[in-house]
Amino acid sequence: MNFTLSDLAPALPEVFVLAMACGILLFGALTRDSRLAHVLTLLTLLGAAALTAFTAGSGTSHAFGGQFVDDAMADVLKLMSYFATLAVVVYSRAYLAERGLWRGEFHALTLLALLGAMVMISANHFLVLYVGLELMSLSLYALVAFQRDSALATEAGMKYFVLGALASGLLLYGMSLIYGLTGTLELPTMQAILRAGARDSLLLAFGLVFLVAGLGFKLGVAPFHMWLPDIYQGAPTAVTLFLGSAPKLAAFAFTMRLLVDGLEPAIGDWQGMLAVMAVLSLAIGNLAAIMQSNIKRMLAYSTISHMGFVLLGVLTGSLAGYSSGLYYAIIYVLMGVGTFGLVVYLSQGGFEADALDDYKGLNQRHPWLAAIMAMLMFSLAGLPPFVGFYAKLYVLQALVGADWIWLAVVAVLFSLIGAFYYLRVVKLMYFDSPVADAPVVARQGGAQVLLSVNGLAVLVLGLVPQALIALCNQAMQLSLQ
Amino acid sequence: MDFKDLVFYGLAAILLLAGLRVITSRNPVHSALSLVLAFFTAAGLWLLLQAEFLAITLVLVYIGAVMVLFMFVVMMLDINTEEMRRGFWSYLPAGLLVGGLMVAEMLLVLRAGDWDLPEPAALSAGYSNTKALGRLLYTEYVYAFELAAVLLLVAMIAAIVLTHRKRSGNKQMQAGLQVKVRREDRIRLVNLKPQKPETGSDTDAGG
Amino acid sequence: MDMKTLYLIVPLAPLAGALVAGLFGRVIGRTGAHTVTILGVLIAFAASVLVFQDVQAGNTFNGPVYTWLTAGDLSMEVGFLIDRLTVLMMLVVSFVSLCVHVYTIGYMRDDPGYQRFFSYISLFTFSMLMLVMSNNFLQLFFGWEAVGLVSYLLIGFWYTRESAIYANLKAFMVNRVGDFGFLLGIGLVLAHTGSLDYEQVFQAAPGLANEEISLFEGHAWPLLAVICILLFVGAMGKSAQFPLHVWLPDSMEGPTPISALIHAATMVTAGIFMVARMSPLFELSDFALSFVMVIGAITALFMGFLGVIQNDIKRVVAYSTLSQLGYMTVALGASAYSVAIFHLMTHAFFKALLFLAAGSVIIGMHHDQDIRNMGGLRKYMPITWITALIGSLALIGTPFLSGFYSKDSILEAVHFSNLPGSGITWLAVTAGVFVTAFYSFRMYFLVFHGKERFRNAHASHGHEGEEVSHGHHSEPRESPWVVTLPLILLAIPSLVIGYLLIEPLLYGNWFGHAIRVETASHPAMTDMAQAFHGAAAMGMHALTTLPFWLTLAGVASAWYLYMVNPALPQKIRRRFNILYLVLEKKYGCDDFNDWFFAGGARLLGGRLWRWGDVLVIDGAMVNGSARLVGALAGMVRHLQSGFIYHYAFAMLVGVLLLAAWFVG
Amino acid sequence: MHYLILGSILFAISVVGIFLNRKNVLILLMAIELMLLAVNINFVAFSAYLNDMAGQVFVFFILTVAAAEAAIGLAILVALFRNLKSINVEDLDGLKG
Amino acid sequence: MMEAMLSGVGLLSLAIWVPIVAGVLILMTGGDDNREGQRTLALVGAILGFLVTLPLWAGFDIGHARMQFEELAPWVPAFNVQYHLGVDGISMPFVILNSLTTVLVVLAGWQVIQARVGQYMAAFLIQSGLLNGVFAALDGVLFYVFFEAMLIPLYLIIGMWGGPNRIYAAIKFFLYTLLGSLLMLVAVVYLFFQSGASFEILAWHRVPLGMTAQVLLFVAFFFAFAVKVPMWPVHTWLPDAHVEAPTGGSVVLAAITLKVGAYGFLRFILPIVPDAAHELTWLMVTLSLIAVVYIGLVALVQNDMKKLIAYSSIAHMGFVTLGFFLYNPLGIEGGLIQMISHGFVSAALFLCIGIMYDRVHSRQIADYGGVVNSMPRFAAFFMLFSMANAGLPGTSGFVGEFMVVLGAMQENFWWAFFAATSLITGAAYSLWMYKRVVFGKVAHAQVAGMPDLDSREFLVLLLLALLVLGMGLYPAPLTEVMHASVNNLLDHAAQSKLVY
Repeated sequence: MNFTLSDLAPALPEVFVLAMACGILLFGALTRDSRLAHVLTLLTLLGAAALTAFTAGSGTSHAFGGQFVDDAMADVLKLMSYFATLAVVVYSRAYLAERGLWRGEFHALTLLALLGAMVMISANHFLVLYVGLELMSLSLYALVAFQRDSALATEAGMKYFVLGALASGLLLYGMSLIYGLTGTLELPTMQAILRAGARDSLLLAFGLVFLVAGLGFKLGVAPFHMWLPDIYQGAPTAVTLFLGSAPKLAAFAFTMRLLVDGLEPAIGDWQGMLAVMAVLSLAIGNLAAIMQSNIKRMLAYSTISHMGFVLLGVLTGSLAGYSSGLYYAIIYVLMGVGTFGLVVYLSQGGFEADALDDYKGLNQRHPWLAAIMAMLMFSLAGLPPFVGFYAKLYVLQALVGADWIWLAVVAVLFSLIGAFYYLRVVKLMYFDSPVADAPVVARQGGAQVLLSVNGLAVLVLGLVPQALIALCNQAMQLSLQ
Repeated sequence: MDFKDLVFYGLAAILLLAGLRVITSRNPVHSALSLVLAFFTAAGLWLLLQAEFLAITLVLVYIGAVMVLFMFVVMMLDINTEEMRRGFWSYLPAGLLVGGLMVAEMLLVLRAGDWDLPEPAALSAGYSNTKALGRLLYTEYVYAFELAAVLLLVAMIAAIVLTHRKRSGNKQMQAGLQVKVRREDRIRLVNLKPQKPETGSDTDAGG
Repeated sequence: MDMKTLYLIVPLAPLAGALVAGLFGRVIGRTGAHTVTILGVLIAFAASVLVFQDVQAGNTFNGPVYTWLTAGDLSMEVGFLIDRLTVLMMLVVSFVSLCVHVYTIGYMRDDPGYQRFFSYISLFTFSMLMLVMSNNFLQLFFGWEAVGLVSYLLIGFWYTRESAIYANLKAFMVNRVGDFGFLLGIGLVLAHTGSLDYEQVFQAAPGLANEEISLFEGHAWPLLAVICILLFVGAMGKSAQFPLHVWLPDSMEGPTPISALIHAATMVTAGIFMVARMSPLFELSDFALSFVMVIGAITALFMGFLGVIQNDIKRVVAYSTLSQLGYMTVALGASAYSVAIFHLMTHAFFKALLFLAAGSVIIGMHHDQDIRNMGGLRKYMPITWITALIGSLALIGTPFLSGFYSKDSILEAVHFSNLPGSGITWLAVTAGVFVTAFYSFRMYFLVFHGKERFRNAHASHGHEGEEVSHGHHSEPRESPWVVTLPLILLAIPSLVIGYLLIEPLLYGNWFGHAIRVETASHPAMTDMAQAFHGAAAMGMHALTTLPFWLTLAGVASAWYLYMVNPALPQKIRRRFNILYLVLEKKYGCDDFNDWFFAGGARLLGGRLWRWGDVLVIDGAMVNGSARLVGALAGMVRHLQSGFIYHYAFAMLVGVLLLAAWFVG
Repeated sequence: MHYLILGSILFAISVVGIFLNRKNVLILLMAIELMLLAVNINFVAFSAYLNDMAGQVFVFFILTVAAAEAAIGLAILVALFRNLKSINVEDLDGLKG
Repeated sequence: MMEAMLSGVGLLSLAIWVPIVAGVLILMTGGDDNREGQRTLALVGAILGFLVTLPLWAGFDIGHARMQFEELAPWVPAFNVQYHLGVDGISMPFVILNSLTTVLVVLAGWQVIQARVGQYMAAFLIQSGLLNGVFAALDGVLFYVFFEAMLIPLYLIIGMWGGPNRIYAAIKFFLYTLLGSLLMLVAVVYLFFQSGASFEILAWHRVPLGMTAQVLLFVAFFFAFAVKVPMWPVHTWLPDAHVEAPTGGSVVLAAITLKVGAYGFLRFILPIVPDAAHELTWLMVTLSLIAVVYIGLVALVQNDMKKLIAYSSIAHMGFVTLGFFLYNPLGIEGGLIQMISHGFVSAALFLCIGIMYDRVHSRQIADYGGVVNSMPRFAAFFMLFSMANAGLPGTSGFVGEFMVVLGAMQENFWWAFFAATSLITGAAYSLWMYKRVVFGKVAHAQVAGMPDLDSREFLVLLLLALLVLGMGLYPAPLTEVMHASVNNLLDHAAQSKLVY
């Protein structure tokens, strides 16, 4: 079994990203010119986007003996990942520079983490999935601890690492059991085998528990969520920003690949597990977020609840459910990147704008940023006409369509609690007077423009949501064929 | 019960004991050494399963590299072991409960499991585990293999980024500069005009 | 001119006057204001006369002006019903109103709210005319409440006076209680007849005679009795019948002209008019009629008692009004609707006269209203004196004067009535005759005869220092002609109208179909008709009857007590202190209302608010759930201890539980 | 079959280890290594019984990844120790709530 | 292309988007250095927004119950959500009422608001557009979008320009109402599936539903709308919101947003779940009557004028819901009339209180007394509106109450009895407040110095006064507009969905 160069074509974006990452590392070692690394990173992302877009729409293609799959869902997720990463890089430039972290290594690690995410998105095989996961995770561990003289950052890195390793262990144990049960590591084959014959469902469920635990960790859903608030808070905000972008999309892909591409016949088993995790996430995420005084931490909890929503979509096991999950994940990343981007943007001159009180009276200090933040908050709360509403609507629709009405009711009730803390941010920005009157300095490098685009996208996609919804729907449909 | 079974049970017993030692030992160094023992026995077990290459790798990579790294860190970081062990026994019931439950559950499931596993087929004489593995790695699994390489690269970068630092107080010899040095750089000749001493306070300066 | 236009002119002319005076009062000035409003009322009066002639000629009208709204099959309209009952009311209203308008020029001369006042009384005239001309319940209710509104505005005309604004609120509220019943009555009418139009309702009414309504489980009541009593509750409010009479004495806080117009002559009689108008309904329910009669009797007698002890000149007249309204109500209960209307009319004249005379006295006394400070005024205010005497004589029922004919007819009607309760009613109203005579002449003597107490009274009466400077030392003088002219104008009908009209109105079937009496079951009117032999004969005959002697006795006792032996009242008062206190407290009605209804409502409202809204709903439910969420959040947050091993436990326990749940 | 039970017991031991050694991060890491070993035993056993090399390949990668992981983990540990002068888990509570 | 788009823009779209666009434009003019321009722009936007709604009245065909001025365009085909607008006799008056109120609100905030003028005006204009959207939407999701989106500007208005306790009030308001609407969202999605993948509200009117489903849907919709109305016992957000909101906010809140809830009852509950609605009529009637009686008494003891009017709003809205659940034309049209009238009257009363507040900076009744001495013109207007609030015939306040009481009497004597108590309580709280505030001697020095209405205030109040009187004297044009739609609604409500 040999592979030819044409086999490589679907994986061109991956190859490109890897090559560029190595290049940046090399240049970084030679010149120590961060600006070059920055520009190169941006070019990499744009180039990868071009490459992906180039191959998109040509239907599902495989590479590396079927271990790599490039389907419509992968294209959508990858494109979104590029853009999210692009935003991350642009937003965090000044922040990193002020802390002496704006170095080639950061860019390289970011790109490598992205590569890991891409590998996961396109994985069609347990092993590839695992390696991609670890590639991403290891890069992220390093990034979280990147600010190595910060006690909080290293503490976060340590926690992330220990728990991540534990999660890997659980995941692998699950994989080993399922491997033993089906005798294969290839996802499509696995699905075919499971579909063909009744395997021991008990064992399957047992393996699934471990598998689901592993991916629950990656998604950050309860009860495997506990790392998330600490890491979001402790990591440098620029890294937190990144954590909420491509890795979330990869985690979604991970879920889809494992549970749907590989183990869809076992839906009866994992559906219930996801339901439990989703409800717990909604409860814990929304409740704990109320009490926070640190915005990063608050948003971390909010992430947990949003991931619960994603699971709600997936667990329906229907096309609508999967695409709603995809849509939700994309929208969440859009909002998350915007929100954390704003936090990064406001963290100026060595000051960390991570306390909620730092947002008091933002409307008086900088109305436009406050408006962006407000739109993002309303969107996160799921209020129309912002795009977050459609994400929720889509998931609810999938739930009700699959007769999970009680889950839909639980979901909306917890979003009510969620609305409270989003509103509180708006309250701080609009109703309170500013504590510090330091003017907000305009950042260079297009951060403000991109931030504006990001904020407006939340509104515009809410006013004309059709395109993106249809895209997700179509992508999912094509991928599931 | 044939010889292979005997070996299996022996090794398994050692493995489990070593595992227990890892988690119960007072001293991290002992734990690490027990872990090494566990790896050794595991390698033995894998030999039983005719996975020679992996067994060797386990010994070489794990024991040779990873565990050494562990030992290094354990030694390097001066840890107050006594303080670390406080409360150990009070956690035991909870730990045993969870562990016991887990074992019970696993045994239940695994024993009840309908494993459709044949006995390992007899291998042909010319079979080389290493060769078979290698063939797979470079053909079917080349993608993952390449990725693993990237992974190692990440590990390198990370380790360097996180731990390598230029100490500001350090004095280093810079060989290149030493070689490149020229006479003019070493000595600066200054023309000093003869001066009369003025007030008393000024005379001390300058020297 | 088209008759319909003429009908429209009647109410709209005063309305136009009111609008002009009200909205552009500052522009047109005082003269402009009274000119335009008097003109409006004059037009209304003239038009009423024309209408009267038309109706005399036998024409009636019943039709809509415009459709107010439609809902489902129901069409609510604004329209006129012009028949003899209506036209009589139109004449009375516009005539008395005209007199009051003229009178006001003098009475309110110095008041800063001159234009406003004219605007209000014209507006009132409009409302009252709308009320009486209505051909349906909707418009009736409209006028009903509109007159209430104007009454409210006028009682509180001097809005800086605490007592005035208390009185107007009270008047409005008590009237609202009446309206509450009235509205329910209208609702029942609509619900069971499907229409609000008088004509249709009256046609449908006989069909309802045997229907019953079950308001409480297991108690079925005759439907019509319920309807009638509910409607009558409205009348009780407007016509100040016990126990909804409490507002009327207080309403004397308003300027005197409106006491004459609204609280004596017109508005308070709206209830009487309404019941007469509804006679086709009331005739079908003996129970309701009995109820009406007894309420009237109570009012007639007990309000008269209260008049005896009042010292405020206007309050005496006010209680007398209450008492007289009771008489009218009694007449209604006795099915003698025409008698009630007859008394309404005569009363309108002589009571307006008395009020205006009282107003004239008040002007003369520089707005001191305490009769104890008066005395001997006949020398100083001759015209007022004469007219007041005429009014008082008419009121007490001196034979041949107007009040005599109407009041005696009422007594007779009760006498002939065979409804339950008519016996006791007869006793009450007959006793009332004595009381009426007594308090009327008590006032008359104290004001116009005896010592001239006004010279040394300044220290004792209630005015505050601010007004002392303003001419108190001068002697009372006769009022200007604009004041006395209306007195004279009103004195004439007070003298003669009873004599002239009793025969056609009561026995000549003048009202025709406007009033329906079931003669078979309520024979009072027919019996009276048999006993009636002309007005003169009736007057002569009266000299031999009990009421006449009671009247005489009343006048005589007043003369004795207040002219001959002025110390005696004090002694009596001391002797019967408890009785006096009861009267002083007005039987405790006001206190009871203040304590039970006003206080009770506020107490209940406060409790509901503090316990219901603030404590239970907001405190326990709303903020409670917020607190619950907060507490839960605190607990959840506490789980996040910061220790890696806790996190790891959570994961492992999670796995364990998931496994336990889904495997097995 | 027996290998599976061995693996599961080993897995359980590592879990208990996590429960018992709450304070020392290093021993936590060793327990996780133990867990990975359990997984590896599973894979190798399955590979042998299924007569499928894929399991062994997987183990190969797990070993690789674990090595890389250990490197990073220990690097973070060192960085942490430099900041806190401790690797006691209970000192790692700057982030909580 | 451009031309096609322009010609495709309907009146309703204009009614929605003109104010919103104006609001966005104002936001783009920047901060407070441009106040005059922002105000003018706001007024122009509001008036334009009002003008475009007038043809709705003029061109309305009262002869049939079908939707008019319909606009239909695909919006989110993936969910089968359509941009479907249209009005019938029930919703059309509210579009106009809302647009008119916006003009008043802009005028009312002209001088009072000095901080962040642009944002203030923009919030109201955007709010206005969204509210028009609520009344015009014929698609379930579109309705929901407008229904919830309007919370945002109001939240900001209360929180930014409100009184001292504004934050509590704003958040309470928001969460309270959100609680209701979120359940409705589930219901909307459920109906989508029951109706064969359609979000058409009118299609839902014909969807057969079992009793359990109906009751559950009823509960979901009930929460959404009852909170908005607000019905007892989910009313407590309203007094707080009113008290803390700036005058304009109170006006919009009382005049329009409350109506949205009541409107929802007519558009959703009665026709979509008729059997459940019939089954639960006792509940609705009981709650409505509690609102009338209980809240009437509670209003009586309030010391804060705004709170008093807020409670009176709840009581008045009790009439509306009572009317709706009588299932006769008198009741429903009475309820609708009451809604519109309450829009005028409560708006006027809040404006009146605002006018006093601007001068004295207190809403406590005890801080006033004898206002008529210094502000006679104002006192006259205030009197009119207080009387209208008390339901005096000749004012608009009477019409609806009268109709509802008469309608209630056709169903049950005691319903009418308790409803009619508002005749007493309404007068009591309105006039007692009026007495204490306006009548009497001048009680405080600052009251003596209150200047009478300026021409802008006068104009606003005059307009409202004319509307109140006009509606009271000749309400027929309004009911004529409603007849066809109300009858159609009654047909729907009368038809059981269980037997399909």
